[in-house]
Amino acid sequence: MSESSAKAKEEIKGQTRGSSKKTAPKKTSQVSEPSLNMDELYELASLVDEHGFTDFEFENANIRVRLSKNPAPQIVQAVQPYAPAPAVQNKSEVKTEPVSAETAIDEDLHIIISEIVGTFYSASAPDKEPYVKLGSTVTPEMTVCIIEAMKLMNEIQAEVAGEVVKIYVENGQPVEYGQPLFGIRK
Amino acid sequence: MSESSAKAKEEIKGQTRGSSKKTAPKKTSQVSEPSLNMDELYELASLVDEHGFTDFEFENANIRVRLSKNPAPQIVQAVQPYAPAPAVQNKSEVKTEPVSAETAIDEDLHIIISEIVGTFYSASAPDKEPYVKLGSTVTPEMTVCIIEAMKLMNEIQAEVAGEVVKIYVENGQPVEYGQPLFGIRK
Amino acid sequence: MKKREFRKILIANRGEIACRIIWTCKEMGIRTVAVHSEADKDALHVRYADEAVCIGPPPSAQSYLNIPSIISAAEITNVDAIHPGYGFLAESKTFAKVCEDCNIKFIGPTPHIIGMMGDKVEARRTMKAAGVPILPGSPEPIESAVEAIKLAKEIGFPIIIKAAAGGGGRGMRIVRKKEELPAQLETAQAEALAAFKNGSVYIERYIERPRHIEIQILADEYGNCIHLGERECTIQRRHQKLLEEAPSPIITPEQREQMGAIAVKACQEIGYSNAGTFEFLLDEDGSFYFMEMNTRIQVEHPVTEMVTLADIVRNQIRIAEGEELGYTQDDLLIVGHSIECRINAEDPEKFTPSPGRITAFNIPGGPGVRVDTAVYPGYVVPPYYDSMIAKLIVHARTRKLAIGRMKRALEMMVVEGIKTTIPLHLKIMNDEKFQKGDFSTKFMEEFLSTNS
Amino acid sequence: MKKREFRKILIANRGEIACRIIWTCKEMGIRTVAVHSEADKDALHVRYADEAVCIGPPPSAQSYLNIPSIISAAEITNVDAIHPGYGFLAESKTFAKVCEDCNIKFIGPTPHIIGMMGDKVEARRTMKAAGVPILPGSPEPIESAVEAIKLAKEIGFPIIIKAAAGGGGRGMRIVRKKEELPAQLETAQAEALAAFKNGSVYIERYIERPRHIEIQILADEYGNCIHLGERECTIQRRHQKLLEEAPSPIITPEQREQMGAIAVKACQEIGYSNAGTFEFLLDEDGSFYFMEMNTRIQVEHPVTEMVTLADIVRNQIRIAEGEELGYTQDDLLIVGHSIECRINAEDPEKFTPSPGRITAFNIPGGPGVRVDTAVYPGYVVPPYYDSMIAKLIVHARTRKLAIGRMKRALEMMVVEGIKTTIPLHLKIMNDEKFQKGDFSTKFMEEFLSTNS
Repeated sequence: MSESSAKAKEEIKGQTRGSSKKTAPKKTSQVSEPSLNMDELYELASLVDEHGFTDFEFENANIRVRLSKNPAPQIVQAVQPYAPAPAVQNKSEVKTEPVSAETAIDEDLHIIISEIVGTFYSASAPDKEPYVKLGSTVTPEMTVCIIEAMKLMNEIQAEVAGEVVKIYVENGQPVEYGQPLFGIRK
Repeated sequence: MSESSAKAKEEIKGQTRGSSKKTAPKKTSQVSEPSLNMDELYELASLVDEHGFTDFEFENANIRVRLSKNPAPQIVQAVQPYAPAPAVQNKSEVKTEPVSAETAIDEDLHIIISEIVGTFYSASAPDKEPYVKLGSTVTPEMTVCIIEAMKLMNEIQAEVAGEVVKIYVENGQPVEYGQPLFGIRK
Repeated sequence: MKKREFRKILIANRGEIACRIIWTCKEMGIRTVAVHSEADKDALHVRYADEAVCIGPPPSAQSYLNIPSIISAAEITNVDAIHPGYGFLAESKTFAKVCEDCNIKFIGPTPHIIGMMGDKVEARRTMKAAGVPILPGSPEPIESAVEAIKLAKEIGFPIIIKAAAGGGGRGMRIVRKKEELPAQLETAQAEALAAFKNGSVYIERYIERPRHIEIQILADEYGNCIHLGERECTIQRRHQKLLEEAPSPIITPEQREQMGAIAVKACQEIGYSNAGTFEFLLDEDGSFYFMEMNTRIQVEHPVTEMVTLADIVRNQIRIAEGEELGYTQDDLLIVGHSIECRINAEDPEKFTPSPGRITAFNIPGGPGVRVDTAVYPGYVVPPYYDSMIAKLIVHARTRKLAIGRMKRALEMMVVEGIKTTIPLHLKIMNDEKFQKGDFSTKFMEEFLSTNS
Repeated sequence: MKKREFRKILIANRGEIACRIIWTCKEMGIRTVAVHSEADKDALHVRYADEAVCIGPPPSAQSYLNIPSIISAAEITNVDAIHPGYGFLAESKTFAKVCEDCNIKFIGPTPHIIGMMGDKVEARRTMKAAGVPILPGSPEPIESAVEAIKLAKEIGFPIIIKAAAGGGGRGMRIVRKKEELPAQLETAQAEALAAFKNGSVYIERYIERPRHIEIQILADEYGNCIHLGERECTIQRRHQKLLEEAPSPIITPEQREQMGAIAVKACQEIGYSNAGTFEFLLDEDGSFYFMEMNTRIQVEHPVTEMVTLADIVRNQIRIAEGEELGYTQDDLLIVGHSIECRINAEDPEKFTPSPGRITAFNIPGGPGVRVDTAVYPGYVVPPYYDSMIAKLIVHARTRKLAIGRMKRALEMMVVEGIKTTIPLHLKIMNDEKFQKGDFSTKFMEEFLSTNS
């Protein structure tokens, strides 16, 4: 699964989960007190949210309540509707930790991506030390890992010099085309 | 339903029919309770939501309530795609000059709408003078036109006093429910 | 060959059935007029029709049931005929009569027949005379408890009390013991009066585990009549159908032939013309009893269309134009199996209505899937009308394959912003008893108590 | 009964056919793996599949044609089989062989048969030996002009020069006069070399006004084989099919039986297993000649599914699992008439591609309408692949009703933001010659010169 769609799905899942949480508490009879209690506030919040309001204000002689919400990002909605829920839930097997775009940009890392679909190995053999670890210094020609595809062991070179500051994949993990493997600070 | 939300409903109904924009609800002084209870709030929220309003405000001496919703930016997009081009192009026969909403609001006209589906006649008989013309002064009981429905001639009264400043329909034209007939400046 | 040629038809309905009728009119080259309430100005039937007329405010009584408005709309748009769809004015004798008086062809049977079939007692009497088996019961409305007890003894308990003018399960009472009868009779009469402004009730034998089987017929003005096989409508909740199938998993070709022949003969005897449906209760021993006749198109007509390839709306229009049916019973071919799920804007567990804005809407496609709907992304389901927002229909070679296909289609169907009965239908598709075809009208009751 | 049971299938394709395969897998309870290029990360097949693997950058050569990537994706997701769809690697002998070597079941015939049918000269020779009528022509590739002229005299002018490795109309030359032959032969050889890296050409009789008729077959591993009738694929532009029908408006039951029996016999002789299609040229006198065999599912398979209720993809999977076909020729029932329009993202007059964002997309529903598509509102049609964005398929009792239904469906289909061929199809549906069924492969040429 590609990184951006994985992220979009994460977001959606988060949203879905978030909104389903709000189970409506029992109805309280009347606001007789000069202030709202927490139950009422819960109820108020879920009420306003259920109906998709983005703003709510209430005030009387004693109190004033205001609820507001940033509009949900429409882009995600526009794209997501067509992802059938079951499919989304089932997708997990080829999942990898998606690299955070901000991290990549903020730290100005060089990302080594996989140009091959296959299985990632951090060392040349199970009983050997990994080619690189966090903090390792690499040169462009240095092998950083192996990706096995169609029974062939492909040695992957760093192609830049720098320090390994991120390892996005684990030994033995399947990787797809374009998937980030390492973050190198030049 | 308590009196305050009943009032709210009145206001909403008035808004729908008048098709004028958010006229500020008149302040009522007969609200017995200094606050809304949750039942009323439920009712209020679903009421406002059901009617597709994006803004609701209510206040009196004791309380003030405001509900608002960001109008979904895709309304036009989401609604328009499904109007198939051919159908739209063919539609013309029952069409009338739509009343411009701005005009109605700007000039604060009273709009006489058709409560009946039928055929509009401006006079009692083909060889008679029209009941009213532009510039005519009307009283509430005055007949302004006839709408024929199912072979019955229904005389339509002005229901307000004022000057006829707009005539939206032509003699012999079919009219539908809610269609503007006259604009009266009170 | 036609007595009349329809150039333009007004559809006195809304929602999916209004769209359904417009689709067929388009295919036949007939222009269409939509009528709509103020709440439906953005509705799809309004957009697909060639012309549209607003006929009143949101409440049905002032719009879709407003006969003067609808007739006026028909007159100002100069239509040749009115198709009433189902519900609203589809079985209004008055409306059919007004159409007749105004020289607009009502696409349905004569007002006389609508009236006759609308009165349960009269329908029962007529059908009995036409040789249709009916449940042992009262031939006339029951007035007194004494009369009821005497009759109940003849029929044998349990019995059911029904409103003569009723439908949809309102005003029905099951009585298992003699002692309960007087009180139940009184309640039923009061309910009937409140619901239908007619307190007449009748009683008949109550079948404990019946199936609801209906026969679709097509009859023209010349006495030609064929049946299109049966529909299985047993899966109901509170007398509301949830899903339907064609053919029934338990009806044999012999039973189909027998039930069909009885329905056809009855149509010919009463001089019926239009599409129509005979609803039967099927007992566990295979005997069946007439319940009622629907003199209109039905919600579940697509399952019959799928397995027979007939276009029932087209046939209604052709028949109303005075064309001959053109098919004989030998032309009927039932191929494969079809299931329809009614997708309602309801909480799938509590069945509370869920109107509101649909934020995302995706219709499944691919082999053997049909969707009849008037909904689109951004559409607001109004709170004024029926909660059904779509019908999901599948067709496959066998019932087993059809169930698999329906599951796939339900999983692919996306409706966001409101709650729908999609999850409920998925559960039903996965239910073992449903899969075996082993169920009665009690299915949903038992299913819901097991699954909640 | 099965030799192998597929728990999980990788679909080595994109677009509507990838979705189509996923739908059937869902119905069969088989898990799916989508592969996709970077350009397709938001594609519908990626979302509907249970798992998805990115296999390369946008260009097909580096993604959908990238055998190592696809095989690796199959290995890391641990699938049992690969469905190749149509196009891309569907008729790659190499790919089928690699799958075999990797112990992944390729859903299609053996590499040997794919190779045999992929070489036009060899296919022709094989089919001739199996008793299939072929056009009079050269049995072997033609090398010299002298040889060509000698053969052309035997066959009789006009003749056509074709690339042995060709397809899709590239490398074809019609020659009407002896004098033109040497120059045309040279051009054809050069074109063939450029297009297919293989300069071999052969010649055969050229039919002036042929129809393109194909027979769909299903064959299992045990020699059981049936045909599912024919498809009419005559409406083409530059050898690209625009719309297809089943059945053909001019094929008689006897012709169907004859062509079907020949195809079935040939399949059995060569030991074919999978779905497959025999393409024939039908001459005006009723004689027909083998053109080529497609050893895969075809774009136009839905019209056959509509009239036979067979699920061809399901049958491909069952056959690949080593199941017996389970049908005999007597089970075949052809009901009604079906038409498919290919909706392409193209200018409907100039046929220039029109990729881009789809701002509005509405799929028609209702009776007898099927849509196979991978497009949704907001989807961006990438410029890298085939321009087909949807297949609109209708089914009705008769060809005339099917044409009416297709018109209605085309009018209801809304695609905004890009140009499509919907207006072109509407014009074709309204064309008198098309409506009469009176056309040859020259139809579009004549139609476009009349209508522009």
